[in-house]
Amino acid sequence: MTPVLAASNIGKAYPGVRALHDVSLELRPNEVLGLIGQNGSGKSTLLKVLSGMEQPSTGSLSLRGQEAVIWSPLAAARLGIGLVHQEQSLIPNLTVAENIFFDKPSPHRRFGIYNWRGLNREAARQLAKLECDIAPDTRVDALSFSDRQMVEFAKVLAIEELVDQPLVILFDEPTSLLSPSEVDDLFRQIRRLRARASIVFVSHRMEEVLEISDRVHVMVNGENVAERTRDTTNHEELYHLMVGSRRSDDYYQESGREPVGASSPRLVVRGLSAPGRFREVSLSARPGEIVAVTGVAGSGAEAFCRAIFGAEDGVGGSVSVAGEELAASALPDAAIRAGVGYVPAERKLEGVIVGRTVLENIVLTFGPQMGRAGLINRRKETAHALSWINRLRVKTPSPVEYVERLSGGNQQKVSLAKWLMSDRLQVLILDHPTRGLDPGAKADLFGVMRELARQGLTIVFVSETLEETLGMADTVIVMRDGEVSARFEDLCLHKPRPEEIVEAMV
Amino acid sequence: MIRNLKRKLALGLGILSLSGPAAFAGDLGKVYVGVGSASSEYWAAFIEGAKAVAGSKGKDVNVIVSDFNGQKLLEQFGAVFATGCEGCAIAVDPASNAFTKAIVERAGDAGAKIVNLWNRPDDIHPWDTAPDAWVANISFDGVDSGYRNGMELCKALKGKGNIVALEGIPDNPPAKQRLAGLKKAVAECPGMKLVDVQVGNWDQTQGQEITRAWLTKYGASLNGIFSENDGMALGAVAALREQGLAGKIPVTGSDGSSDAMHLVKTGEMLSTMYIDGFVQGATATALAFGAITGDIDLSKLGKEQRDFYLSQTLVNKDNVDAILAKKNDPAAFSYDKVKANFWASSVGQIPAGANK
Amino acid sequence: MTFTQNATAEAPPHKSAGRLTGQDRVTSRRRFPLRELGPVATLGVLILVFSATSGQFLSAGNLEVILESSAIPVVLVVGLSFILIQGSIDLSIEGVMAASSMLVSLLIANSVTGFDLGWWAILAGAFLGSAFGLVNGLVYTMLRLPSLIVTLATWFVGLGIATLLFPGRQPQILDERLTRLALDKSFGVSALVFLALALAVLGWLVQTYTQFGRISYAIGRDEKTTKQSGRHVRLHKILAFALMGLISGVGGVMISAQLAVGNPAAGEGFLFPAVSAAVIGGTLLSGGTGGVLHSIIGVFILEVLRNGMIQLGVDPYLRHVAEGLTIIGALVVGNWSLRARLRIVK
Amino acid sequence: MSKDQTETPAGQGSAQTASVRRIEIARKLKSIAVPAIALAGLFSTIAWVQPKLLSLRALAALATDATPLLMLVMGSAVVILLGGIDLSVATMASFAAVAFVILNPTMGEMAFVAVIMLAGLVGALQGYVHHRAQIPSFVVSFGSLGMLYGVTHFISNATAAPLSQPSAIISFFGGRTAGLPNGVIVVIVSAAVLGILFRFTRLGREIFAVGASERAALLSGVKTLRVKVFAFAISAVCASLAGLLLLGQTGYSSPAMANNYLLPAIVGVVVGGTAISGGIGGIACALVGGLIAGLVRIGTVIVGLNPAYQNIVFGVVIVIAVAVTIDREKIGIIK
Repeated sequence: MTPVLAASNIGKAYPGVRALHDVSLELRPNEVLGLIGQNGSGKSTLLKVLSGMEQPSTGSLSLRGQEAVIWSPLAAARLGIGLVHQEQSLIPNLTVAENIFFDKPSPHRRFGIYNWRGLNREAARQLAKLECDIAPDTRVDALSFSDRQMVEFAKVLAIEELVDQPLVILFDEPTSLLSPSEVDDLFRQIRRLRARASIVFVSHRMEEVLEISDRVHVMVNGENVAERTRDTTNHEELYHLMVGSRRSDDYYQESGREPVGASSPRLVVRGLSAPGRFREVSLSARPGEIVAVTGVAGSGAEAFCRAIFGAEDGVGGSVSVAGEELAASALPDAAIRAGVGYVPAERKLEGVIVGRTVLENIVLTFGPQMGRAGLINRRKETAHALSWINRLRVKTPSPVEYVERLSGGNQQKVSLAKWLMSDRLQVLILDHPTRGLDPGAKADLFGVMRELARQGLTIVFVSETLEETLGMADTVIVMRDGEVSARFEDLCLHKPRPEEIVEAMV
Repeated sequence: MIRNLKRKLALGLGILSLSGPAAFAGDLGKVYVGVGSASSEYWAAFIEGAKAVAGSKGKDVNVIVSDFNGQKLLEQFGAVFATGCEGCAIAVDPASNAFTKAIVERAGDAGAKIVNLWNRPDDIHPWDTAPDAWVANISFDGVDSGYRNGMELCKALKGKGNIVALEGIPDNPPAKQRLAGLKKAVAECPGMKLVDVQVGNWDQTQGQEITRAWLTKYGASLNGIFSENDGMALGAVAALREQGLAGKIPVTGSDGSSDAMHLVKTGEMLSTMYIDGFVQGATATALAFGAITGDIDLSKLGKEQRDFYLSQTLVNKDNVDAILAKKNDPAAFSYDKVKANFWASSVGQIPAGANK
Repeated sequence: MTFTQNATAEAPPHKSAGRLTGQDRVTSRRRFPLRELGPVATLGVLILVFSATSGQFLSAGNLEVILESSAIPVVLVVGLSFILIQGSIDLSIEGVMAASSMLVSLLIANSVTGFDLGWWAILAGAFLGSAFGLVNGLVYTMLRLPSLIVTLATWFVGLGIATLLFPGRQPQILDERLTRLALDKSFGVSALVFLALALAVLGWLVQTYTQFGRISYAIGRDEKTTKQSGRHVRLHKILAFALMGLISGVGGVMISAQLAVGNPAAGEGFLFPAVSAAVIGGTLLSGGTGGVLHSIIGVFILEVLRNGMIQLGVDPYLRHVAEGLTIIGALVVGNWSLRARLRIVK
Repeated sequence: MSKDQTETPAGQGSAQTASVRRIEIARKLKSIAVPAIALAGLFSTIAWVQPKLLSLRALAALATDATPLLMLVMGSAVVILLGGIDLSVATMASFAAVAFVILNPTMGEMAFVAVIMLAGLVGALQGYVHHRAQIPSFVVSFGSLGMLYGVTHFISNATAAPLSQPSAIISFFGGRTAGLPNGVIVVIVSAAVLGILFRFTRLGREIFAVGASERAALLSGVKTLRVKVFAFAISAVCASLAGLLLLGQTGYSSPAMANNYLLPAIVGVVVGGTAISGGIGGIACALVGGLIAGLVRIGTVIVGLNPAYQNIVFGVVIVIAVAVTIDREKIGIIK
């Protein structure tokens, strides 16, 4: 049968970079095609080409058998192709309804005039498809993250009305920011959609790809290296194809684990509360302990971690680091002086300073300590920073490359190195440290975390997946609706079953 | 082309650190006039006057506009003087007292002869500052303008009523002088009270806005408006029109711009002080020429010849037509005609303290 | 813009990660255009203070005066709002007004030239304005220069053109039809006020119900995504500047009507108050925020302030001090509740 | 860790430190090159018409006139690098001149210190209010512009006043040493100080960090409040120096003497290639930009252009200048 969408020998080159090289793929009716690969392997670029955001440099596309040129997302929408963006494509200061129809024609927006009632009614219908009750005239910036994800999704589903042929829906890492329960919702939607759409599902979480897709394409360095069907492959093979090396059984380096030695707690949090976010959360962590705080989106886990670092408003309760009390009103710089470091989830917005160099990012916080009297000692701090760049294996053309030009994983390492520069770092807080990292980079990061813990650093982290939590943590704190719903200690002695944790989450 | 540039550069470098080819005394260099605005009736007339004299000696007039921004003017003349300006004739309004000294001294260093207009700080005079470059300072008597307009109001109000005053840009001497003149008049006219003074910065729109507010603030108790120039007076009249009060509440101005005089004619304005920019331009330029060509020996001039007021006429309903009809004929202002008596339209030395 | 700064005050990500409280859910900037009530409160307080301290302030007469003097600024900020919402800025207002004022007064029945084109002259003024705006928009988008610089340049070009047109003395406008716009009162205010009102309503409708208005917000907040969604960012930017130009031209006509002369300095002192009014009202230079109504509130804050100061007869110099203090004070108070440790304002 | 690093991690220690230095310098030069060329082009065009400009005397004279503007541009640049804007600089300059003239008789040379400190204080206050109350710097500085304007006119009774008793400092500002105008020396020294500030102090680096991404800077422990307070203080101090330089040229103070510097100052910063959105640019850029802005202002006169056309030409030249100087790559989306 003719494929719904076929790409033949697609190539895409940006100045200096070859993003795609001779990629071909066929998307058959009503199938889910998985697409995996490390970051920078060209997955996203391929989707951009398929969705009209980019034009291929070479090769051609054909839609339902005919040669097709997809000039713009608008054109794509008219042809029944929709893309669910990785980093969301919603415009925060517009309403939900506007966003849903932002990139497609709507009968309620004739001659540039809006008919709000119609638009909202229509939007409500789209949202209803997802059993989602967001008010269509809410401003998007008033929505929670997962709600925004739903809108993003509805935005694509709205294409259904535009075309009568079956749809093509492209998902660009849709799950990377969702909590397990939300992932399940999403998959339910996808299965529902299959009936009338063909789907391309991009992810680097192999579990998910294997779970949802019929066929899997593996991409490496902009090339399509392998095609597998679900029942002819498995984790290890895919991992091998993707990373080039066989996945080590000890992904989380648990071999080197022993119970955290009994010692006086270093980080003690008593009854920390922030109205509307979390209530009365306490925790105490010893040197070398890795604490995972977990919970579904909105459980308050992230907010709690930020609060420890002084990045939340209106926090009550007490935090003490190595015996030193932190004022509840203290700003991050106070926490930092007490020896706390924080690696935020929003890398580009909070983690690294876009527009400055890798070097500057690393030395920003602790570099000046190596100088005297407000002057900075460039030679010394540069040497230091370089040593960290090497130890963390930051892949960068040069230490003074602008940080935004690095891959996500390497940016993450930069925002980590910033803290490791400190000679008296006591506690390191990581918020979704592996978000958007490919398996290779993840493995690196876990290695580093392990190593730091071994050296006696206390680590608190909000993890991306349950697997990570169980793999990394000595102690797990589960939060639900802003309160601690369960604690599991000394995981290396007796690991809880995933079900126990999920149960506590929802 | 490039070669040409090279040559010019070489030429330039050749005369490195020289003050340019020295002209021997007597030749007229370029003529520069520094005016407040390129789009004002008074300054247009002034430039015409300067052109009349300069033209008669075959010189054309370079106009530099300060937009009432002395610092910009200083920079621009700085650029002119930088390359030396032997025998240049310069007539300039420094726009603010603060820049007068700097400009005349630099003119001196550059070898130019300069006549200053309007803005002379009280403590410096042509005879004590750059005496052989600063030919003269020519102005109009602001106190007199304020006084006579004030008395005109007094007359119109039959010696009794509340008046308000619109002040110009405060650090221009005329603004202070005209206000002082008004106060003098008020003193002599006991029934007339000056109830409020606001700064309108010579600006039509601001004059209008302030007058609007006054009208509501004082309502019927407001009997007269004294404006320090015609621009603000026009604004005041506009505001009065909105309330249908134009012509009912007398407004005075100063400068004698044609539109103000038309309003005097229609009765919407009471009076204005006519100052003849053309004559001022001609006189200033001629004096500078005289000093350059040697027709004038600066050391021999008396103070009243180097720091003086020009005559001005109060315009009211009676004489407005005559003055509107008045036309200055350039031919009558050739250098040789003016030189016959440079001080023809002077009304005497500026009294000490006038610019305080 | 110019002074474009990334003053985005978007909610910190961790906040949005929380589930919504019902009240959050229903709030919609579109339905409640003045969600931050800071400026409105400020205006209220000012009015209270002045009416308490000056007997005349609340008199019908004075309110009419405030409306009269607000007419032109309001018209200007209606246009300016769209520019600012898109995150650009237009400094050329004063230059354009000057040029337009001169052109109109020379083409309409006047005391200098022989022309008597009547309404056509007014159209010419508006047309000149939009021409300026179009040039602004084209240079800005095609050469990719900061709008700050482009419009600064056209500001001076406008002044230059006004100077070139200046015939040696201010042309008096003899055509009653124009001058009566400022003189004939109905309900105590002139036609100009009604014009301003009409334009304000129109502006609000455009901002709320048209693609141009909505996409302006999108551009101001996230230009890249807007472009990727297949929207014509350039076109809408050019439109905004053309509109602003048109409005500046109209402003020039209005000022000529009020003064009954063509004035090469017509626009003087309109730019900075207009921009500040917009910012004070909440239409920030960073783009994507505020709107026509916000800016208009800002205008009234400034006008009430100025008027009140004169009513109180404050010393002309200290008046500026008081105004400055009030502007800052007002924003401090109005903003206090919005403060958050990660909120970025530049 | 994943075994196959397709790229090798950044090479080896000390050898790199050198290469880092090299790259950084190369970048600096690149960023300054274009504006510098534009400046050269502009100047040679003017010198073509008026070759006499190439005499030392002429250059010195022009340089002197440029000094106040250059000081202002440098000051404004500091705040603009931060991503803010300071509208009060020009008025601050006038204020400084007036205040000095008033204080000089009683305080003598100490008046200089007093004025500088006063200015710094006002600037710091602006920074403090702007950051603590989280209101746009545009509004704060607009407000303080009004206040300074009022205060200056009030204390000077709105009149120009002579420097009643000679002041060594001011006459130094006005004078020359070895043919070189002292004003120029002052500017060069200040530029050097700011240059060092930006390259070798924590504050300097943090200003760039805040300009590039304030939130990330805050979460990296940068005391953003302190940074802003200092930046605005520096800007105000530069402004006051500009005012005193101008005073040195005129010998008189007047409440509005420097007020018209505001726009040229901003133009200067932008023409120099500094992004209005902050984080990109530097002092060298500011200096070159300031020179361009100043040159354009007087160029029309030197060329002897009919005044009616001067404004128009000024506008057009500025657009062209910026069109060639700004780095569209780095600034990204231009607003």
